[in-house]
This record gives sequence, structure tokens and C-alpha cells, in this order.
Amino acid sequence: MPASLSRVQSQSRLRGIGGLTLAEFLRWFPWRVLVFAASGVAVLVFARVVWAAEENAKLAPLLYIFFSLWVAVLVLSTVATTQGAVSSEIEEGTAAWLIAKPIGRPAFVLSKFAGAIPAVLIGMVGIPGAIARVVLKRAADNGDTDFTAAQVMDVIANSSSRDEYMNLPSMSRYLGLLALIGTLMLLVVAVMILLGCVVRAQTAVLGLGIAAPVGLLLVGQLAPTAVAELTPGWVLTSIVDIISDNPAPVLAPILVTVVWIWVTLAGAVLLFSRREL
Amino acid sequence: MAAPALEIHDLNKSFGRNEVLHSIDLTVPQGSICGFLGPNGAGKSTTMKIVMGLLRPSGGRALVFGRDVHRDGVGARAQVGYLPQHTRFHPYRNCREVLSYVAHLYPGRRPASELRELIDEKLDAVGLADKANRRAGALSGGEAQRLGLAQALIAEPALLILDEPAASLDPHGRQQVLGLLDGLRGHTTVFYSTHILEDVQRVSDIVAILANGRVAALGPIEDLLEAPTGGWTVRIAGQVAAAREHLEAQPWVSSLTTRVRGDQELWTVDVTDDGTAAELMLPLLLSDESCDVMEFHRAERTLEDAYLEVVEASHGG
Amino acid sequence: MSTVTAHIEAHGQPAIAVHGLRKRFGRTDVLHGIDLEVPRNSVFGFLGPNGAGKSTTMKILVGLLRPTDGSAAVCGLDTVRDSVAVRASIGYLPQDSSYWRHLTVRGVLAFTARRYLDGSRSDLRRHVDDTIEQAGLSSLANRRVAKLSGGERQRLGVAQAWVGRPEVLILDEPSAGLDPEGRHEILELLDRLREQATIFFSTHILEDVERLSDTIAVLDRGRIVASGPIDTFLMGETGQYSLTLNGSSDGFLAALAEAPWVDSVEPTAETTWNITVTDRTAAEHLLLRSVVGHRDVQVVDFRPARRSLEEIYLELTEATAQAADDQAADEQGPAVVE
Amino acid sequence: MAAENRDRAGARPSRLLPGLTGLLRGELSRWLGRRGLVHFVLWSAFVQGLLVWNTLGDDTNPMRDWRGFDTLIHLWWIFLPLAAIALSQNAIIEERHNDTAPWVLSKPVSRSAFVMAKILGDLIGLFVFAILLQGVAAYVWLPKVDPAQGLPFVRPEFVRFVAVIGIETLILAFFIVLSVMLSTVFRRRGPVAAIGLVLWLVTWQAPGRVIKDFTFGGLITGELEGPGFKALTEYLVFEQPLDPVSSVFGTAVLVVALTAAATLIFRREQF
Repeated sequence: MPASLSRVQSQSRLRGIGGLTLAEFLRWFPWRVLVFAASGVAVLVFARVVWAAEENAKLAPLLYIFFSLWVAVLVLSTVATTQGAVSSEIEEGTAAWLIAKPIGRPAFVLSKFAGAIPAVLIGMVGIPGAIARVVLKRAADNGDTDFTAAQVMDVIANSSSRDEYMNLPSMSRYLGLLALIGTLMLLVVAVMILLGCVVRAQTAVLGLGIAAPVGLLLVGQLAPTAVAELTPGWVLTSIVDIISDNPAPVLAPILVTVVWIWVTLAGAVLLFSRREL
Repeated sequence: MAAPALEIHDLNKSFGRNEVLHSIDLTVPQGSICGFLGPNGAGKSTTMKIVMGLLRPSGGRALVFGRDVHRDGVGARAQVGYLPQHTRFHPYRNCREVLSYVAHLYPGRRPASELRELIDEKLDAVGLADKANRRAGALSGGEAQRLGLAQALIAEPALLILDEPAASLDPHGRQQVLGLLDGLRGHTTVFYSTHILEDVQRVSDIVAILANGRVAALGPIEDLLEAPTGGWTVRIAGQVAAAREHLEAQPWVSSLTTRVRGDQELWTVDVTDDGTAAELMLPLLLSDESCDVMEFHRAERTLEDAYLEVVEASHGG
Repeated sequence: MSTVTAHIEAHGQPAIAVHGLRKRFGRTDVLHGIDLEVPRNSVFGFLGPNGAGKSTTMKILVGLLRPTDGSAAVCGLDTVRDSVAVRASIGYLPQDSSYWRHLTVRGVLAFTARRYLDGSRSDLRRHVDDTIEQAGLSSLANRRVAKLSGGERQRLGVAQAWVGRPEVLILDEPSAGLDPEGRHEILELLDRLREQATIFFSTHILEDVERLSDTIAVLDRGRIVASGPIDTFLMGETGQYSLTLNGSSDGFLAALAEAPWVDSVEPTAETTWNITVTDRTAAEHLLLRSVVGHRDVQVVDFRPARRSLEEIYLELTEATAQAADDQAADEQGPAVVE
Repeated sequence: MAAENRDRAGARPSRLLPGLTGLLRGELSRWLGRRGLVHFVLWSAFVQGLLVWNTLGDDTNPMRDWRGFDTLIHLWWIFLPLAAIALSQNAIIEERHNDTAPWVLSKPVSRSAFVMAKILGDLIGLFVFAILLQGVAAYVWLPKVDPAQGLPFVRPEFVRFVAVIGIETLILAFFIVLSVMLSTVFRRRGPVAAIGLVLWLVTWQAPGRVIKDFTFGGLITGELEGPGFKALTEYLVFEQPLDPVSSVFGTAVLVVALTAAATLIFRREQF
């Protein structure tokens, strides 16, 4: 060993998380992120086509169609993309390769999550959200066909809708909506990581992954409010309320969900550290 | 009379711009056991995969009992039992179920009772009788290899194509597999690849050596083992450095390679004059009181030497 | 002299120490309490039939499996309690190695090196390049893992185990699936590493063990059936040598038979004799010198009458297989009566 | 034994899709084991459970607007494509990942038979557990109970019921074949599942005449908001003519085309 190099000293159970997170991050950037951003835009175009076909002059249905479809597409495609995050590394034997290195098992699990955060927030939610804001604003302004840079800046900076009966959410509310969606996606990622640590069969990982958000939706709608507000279902309810132009809290459901994300990840860490490879 | 078990004419295969096989010709007569040798990446597995219809040839053709593997792939494969290099089975089936599954993929029906007997017989032959109900996913590497052999045999094919049948087997298992192949001599043709040259020496009739995508040697094994080598082997212990220098300085020593074995050294001494070496080398070494000679004899030629020569020659050509 | 004790005295704790290690999968016992000690800076060959539990033992050492009972320590650290620290001193090559398919050979090594070593970016890069060259991977450095052949992948496997410069190398069948050239290269590579690391490796190719290891252990059905320095295995208790001579040797042989350290001299072929000695050290020093002293005779072939490791191995494992069958029969006996 | 060998060697494999029976036998044997049990339990719980809950629910039940057989159609539409995607995305990719695909294909079986066995295996399994068993059970018990509110359910005409089961099977076949086809194109599960799932979502609100008239989009979509599986519900519950019939043919054509594409693409794959 050359004298200029020294042994890594840390014996923490999080040892190696930096390098692993970077490697995870590079799986998302740039291609997956671009595909997610593009599919967000595609949903937007699709929603506009449906909206136009219905000859509906109001903005509300467009908002509703776009956001409900977009969130559903995001959830399902994230489930599909992350189904193998842990389980296929175990299946292919790369998990054994990594764990034979001086890497803490918790670091392996948590890096899966940490590496996905920027991709989720920027690629999945941020970019399509910003583009949607521009397009929705244009729809709200009714009729302009071409963009200028000044117009785009105006749309981003100016938070209120000029047309009273189109109800484009204010900028702060819109950002709150995006934050809710982002939190929901992070929860989905955490749940898929947990499932990968528990279930062996790929079909079951995907099946349970799809069933989980559906279950959340049901809980959010059916359970008594007091119970529902202790679950991440609250985020979904809030999202639905905002896009239906009803008043809804933003911060509280996010906090509740963040707690759930940590619980989920803690479960994943615990299960993975007992897993034989 | 009958068509050869396997006939390969002018076979080419390229992956993109990388040419793996350069017009191979090879004939394996019926009833023979042919060992297929060559370095990693020489194209052995590629050749076998083309015969099994898993890869498309870029040119030329391969025939199994006269049937073209490309045009009548199913007909050709019906005659063949194949063991891929990395055998893995559906993990949810147990050994017995794997064999039954494979048996049903071949044409021709067998009554259930006969099939059961056949499965037991093959499991026994490869030494898996006591693991018949173990899930394929829970088999160790060597056990999976045995099951792989059993599934290649299950349809009692006229030609066996085995890609490294003895790899990852323990010495017992290897002996068992070699015994099994030996027992097939006469009524089943076997074409198998391996890196363990000892095995080839024990059971093959013919050897084909593939190097750099070309057949570098083909023929009976005895032909390969004829030429002798010119070196001597010395195992020496003690303060050997001076002795080595002294020996290397001799005009009749052309080269000396050293391998360290614990507190001893193993030398291979190539000489220009064998008679002088036989006469002078040992007294010369022993004149140095600080070292002892543990072993002294002519280097022996093995199939390994023959193999390495053929392969190196083909690299040069 | 026992090299093992000498090593332990010289270097403190053994590189690997395993005590009463048991492992059970479901209802199957794979390891029945094994004990093992690998001295530092030795090359330790781990032998045994398929399914004996070699890979399981190795996986426990690197923390991929949890022991059911007993303990294992690497460089004095417990493999369960100090798992991360243990793995920091181990380079491991699994039986079926796989890496992220999207990485290149250099990528795998750079990623692995950074798990073990700290240093400037350029120093690390130089270090990785050195390892690539040592492992003979220079021409493949930029090839993707997915495109490697079996032999190339195996060389990468040894390189990634070594790139962190660990104190202990645990290699599960490092030469499996390699052609003779590739095997030579790997063995030579390991031979060069023996000065710098303890090597604990399993294999089925007994020739490799004979070439490389100082010490061996044979595992069969989850039990260690034999262990010790390789020479004691190969030579047995008494020294026997085979000697082939050229020339008139009768007088010389008669004199030799009289030497105090010679037990017997028996012809085995026309010019070949089997010499049994009572004192190996004396024989090693004097036997050949006594021949060279005679002008009329010339040594054509001299070697210890070693048994092949394969013979010994087959004897050992067959004996335990027999014992296990007997035991099984005994266990069944009373059950039938009940 | 040598004589027997020659006999067996002489046995010609069947012309059409050689090896299909053996392969399909292998696929179906999986359904007879744990997989079948899991599916039986899950489908019974989801379909019958939600039917019961919906039927006996009171005013607070958010799905109170749905009627009995309408609900059945709705539940099928939600769960069948999801199950088909989850199951079939794995069918070929799993064999590729495990290296079992080249092993199986080295037997005297054709590549097309391999693909067809995957499609038929999943189709038959899901048809039995998800459509047939659940449909028959609902057909028998639904008309016999009094819902907590509203009118009792009328048992639909048998022929219409059979036709609806046929159409549901066709939709199921579409998603299975789509997933299998995609998995001959992509190596990873992610894109296969993602494309299938997004397509499923999008057809909820299928725009445009072409999609409505010539795919199953016309059978399952209705208004933008709320459950409105107009065509099939009207056909089954209100005994209207099936409109548009072209949707059924269009879907069948898609299934055939995707199957052809899957086999053609898979035939070119090298292992």
C-alpha cells in the first residue's frame, strides 16, 4: 500500500454511506430523472387533450385531471422503478459483494433512500411542477399561444390568478402542493426499500408496492379523521383537497409522513441487518 | 454410414466487430468422447451455444446427426442433452420436478411410472438420490452441477454437449462424473469442455483445442503427448541465493525460474546440454553446504505442457 | 519446528480464529461446531467436498451469515460484534461474484478501494491503476463488468479483494472456471501476495493447494477432519525417498544401507530404489551428498515419495463418509425398535 | 437401450409450437401450488370482500353509488390489469435473470412456444382464480341478498354474463401480452411495469375517438369524474346493446399483434 494512502478508520454502522449514496444518485441521474420529467410533461399534455376534448372552459377540471393523473403515474412508475432497489441487489448477489466490504448494513439501506431524494424532488416533482405551473398559468390566462421569457418570469414570480373563476392556486399554495407530492413520493421509495428487505419474490414486491398506495387512499378516505390524520393518508387527502380548491393543511401532513418515512426506513434497516445473504 | 454426431463447417461468429470464431471445422464421430479445450474466451461456450440454437452463427453451419441446427433447431436439439456453463434451475422446483419438467420438453411420451423410474435412476447416477426433494434454489454449487448433468441425461439423448461438467465439483464428484461419462462410451457421443486437463487425459478419445477462435489441434490424445521437454526440476532448501547465482552462471543453463514454497524453493532449470546438466548440476548445488536438495529430476511433460504449447503457438501464428 | 506456534508468537493473534462454530439452516446443520486457526501471513488451503460447509464458513467470517453458535474472529475482532471493523481487514472473493453491471473494471476497483482507503484522488487513482496492472487487467480496465468473460471476471474478483490492501484475503475457489493459463496467473498473483497478507482460500483443485499452501484443513459434512502444515500430510510420519541412479551403484547402496539414519533400501525398478530413513533432517543433508561423492554414479531422479494430496484427501473424506453412514445406521436402529 | 434411443430420436416433435405442452404444463404446475393458494385467498378477499362491503354498506360508504354487478366490473377493471402487469412483467425477465431461459431453450422447444407458454400460463391462472371463480360466485350470491339500501340486484342474462366474462378475459389478455412483449424488449423490470401501469392509468380517461371506438378504452371509460363504466355496465345490467362492438374486435386485434411482436422479437434474442 502506498504511503500516501491510509486506512479508513471509522467503524460506524453508517460507514460507506457517502460513496453508496453517490452511486445510487448516479443511477437516477440523468436518464431516469429525464424520463420521469418527460413523463410528467406527457401527462400534462394528455390532460390538456382530455380537457380540450371535453370542451370545458373552466380550469378546475384541468387542474384536477392533471394532478390526479400525475400523482398516480408518479406513484406507480416509482413503484415500478424502485421495486428492485434492494431485492434485485440481493437476487443478483451484488448486495453480498457490498456487504463483504467494510460497509455498515444500515448504510446500504439508507443510501438507497438518500440517493433517491434529489431525483424525486428535482426530476420527478420539481421540473414537471414548474413546467405545469407555466402551462396552467397560460391556460388560466386563456388564449396566449406563444411564450416570451418575460411572460415565463411573470408566471413564476406572480402568485395570483388574474381570472377569478379559474382559481389557479397561489404560488405558495402551489409550492405546498408540490411539497406534499414530493413527500408522498419519498414515502413510496421508503416503502419499496422496506418491501425489498422483507419479500423475496419480485412479483410480490411489485404487487404489495401497488397495493400500499391504494391502501393509503382508502385509509385517507374511510378511516375516522382522527385516525387518518395519524397516517400518511393525510398527505393524499390534502393533495386532493388542494387540487379540488378546498382549504387543506400542508405542513402537518408532511411532518406526519416524514415520521412515517423514518419509521419505514428504521424497519428496513432492522430487517436488513438480520438478513442472510 | 451414419452421419457424424456433430459436424461443424466453416463456422463464424462475431459480436459486433469482435470476431470470436474464425471459420471452425470440427467433426465428432458417433460414439466417441471428445474433450474440447481452450483458454477462457477462446470461443468454446460460443460454439456450444450456436449448436444449441442460443446464438445465431454469423456464417457457416453446424449439423447434429445431419440436422442443421439453424434450420431444424428443434429437430437437432431433440437429439441432444446439454449442460450450460452456469446451470441454474427454477428455484421453486425440487430436483425431481426439474427432471420431470425437462423430460416433458422432449418429444415422445413415457408412462408416468417409467418416467419416475428413469428420474430415480438418473438422480442415483449423479449421486443426488438423497436430495431428490430438495428445492433447486437450495442446492450448493456442486449439487446444482450434478443436477445439471442429470437433466442433460434425462431424455437419454444420443449426443451430450457438456460445458464444463466437472467445474465446481469436488474430487469425489469429478471421479463420479468421469466414471459416468466413461460408462456412456459406445452408445452415447459426448462432447465436453473442461479446464481440468487431467480429466481429459483420463476419459477422452479425441481432443480438440480451440485457441483464438480457431481449432489449433484436433486428434487422438496420444498424438499431443509425444514431444519431451528439456528442463529439470529442483526443489531446494536453506541459503539458496548463492547456489542460484552460481547455477545461473553456468554456460549450459539457459534459464532458471523460481517459485517459493514455504521455506523451500522450486526451480525449473532449462538447459542447453542435457548430458552436462545431468552430470554437473547436482554436484554443483551440493558443493554449497548451506543448502539441501530435496528433489531433483527431469521436468515431466503433461497434457498441460502440450496444451500450453499449442495455445502459445496459435497466439504466435 | 512448528511454524504455527512460531507465527503466533511472532505476530500475536492468529489472522482467523474460529471456535465451536455452528450453523443451522432450518433443520439442516451445516456446521457442527468447527475450530480453526489460521496463522498470520500463511497461505491456508480449505478443502472439502461440495456442500461440506466451506462457503458457509467463509460467509460467516465476512458477516454475510450469522453464526448459530460459537464465535469467529478475524485479527482478534469478533465477526458479529465488530462486523464493520472485521470487514475492513478482509478482502473477500465469493464463489459467484457479481458487481454492478454498469460499472467498468476500473469503476469496480475504484469504488472498492474507496471503501477501504483514504487519500487524495490522484493517489487513489494511481493505487487502483497499480492493482489493475498487478492483476493483469490493464487491457480490460475500461470494459464494463457485464461484458467480462468468466476468467476475466475471476481476475477482477481477486483484484477487488486485494485493492483495499486487507490483512486477510478470503477467497472462495479463486481458480474455479479458469483455464490452465489463467490458473497459473492467479496462483502466481497469490504467491506474490503471500508476503503481504494472510490468504485463506478454498478450492477443489488439489494441485493448486499443493503448489500454494503452507497449511491446510479438510472440512467434511460440517466437521474439520484434518488440519495442519501441508508437509506433514504429504510426507507422513516416516521419510521415504525415491532415487534413480545411472552407473554402477551396488557398492554405494550397500554403504548407504549402513548409514545410521537409513532404515532400509529397497529396489522398486531396475535402477530405482526406495529409501526409508529414520531422520529426515540428516537424510536431506547427507543422502544426495553421499551419492555425489561417488564418481561412478549419477543421480537421474531424486524425490520424496510423497503421496498425492488427492489420495490423502479421498481417504480422509471417505473415512468420514463411512463413519457418518455407520452413525446414521446406529441412529436408525433404536428408532425401528420403538 | 440403444434401440430405444433410436426410437426416441426418431420421434418427430410436433410441427406447431413444439414443446408448448411441456412448457405450459410446467407453468400451470406453479398455479397448483402456493401461488394458486395465494391468488385464491387474495382475489376472494378483494373481489368478494369489497362486493359484500359495498352491498351491505350504509350511507357513509363512499362507494354507495355503485350497484352490485357494476361493482364487479369496476373491481375487475382495477385489479385485473394490475395483477397481470405484476405477474407477467416478471415472466420472461425472471428466467433471463436466473439464467434459466437459455437452459430451457436448449431443449427441443421453439422460442415461440416459450413465449406462448408464458402468456397462456398467466392467462389461464388469472382467468381461473380472478375471473371465473369470482364471477361465478358473484353470479350466484349477489341476486340473493337484499342490499342495505336501494333495489335488490337482478341476475343478468346468462349469455350477457358469459360475454362480459369473455371481454374481461380479453382485457386481461391485453395486459399480459403487453407486459410479455415489453419484457422481450427491455432487460429490466422497471420500464416494463412502468409502461404497463401508466397505460392502465391513462385508459381511465381515454380521449379521442380512435381509442374509444377501437380499444377496450371504449368499454371501460365513461364520464371524467366518478365511476362510469358505461358500456359494459349498460350491456350487463341494463340490457342495452353492446356499444361499441368495434372495441372488442380492436382489443382482440391488439392482443394478436402484440403476441406476434413478442414472439418475433424474442426469436431474435441471443443468449
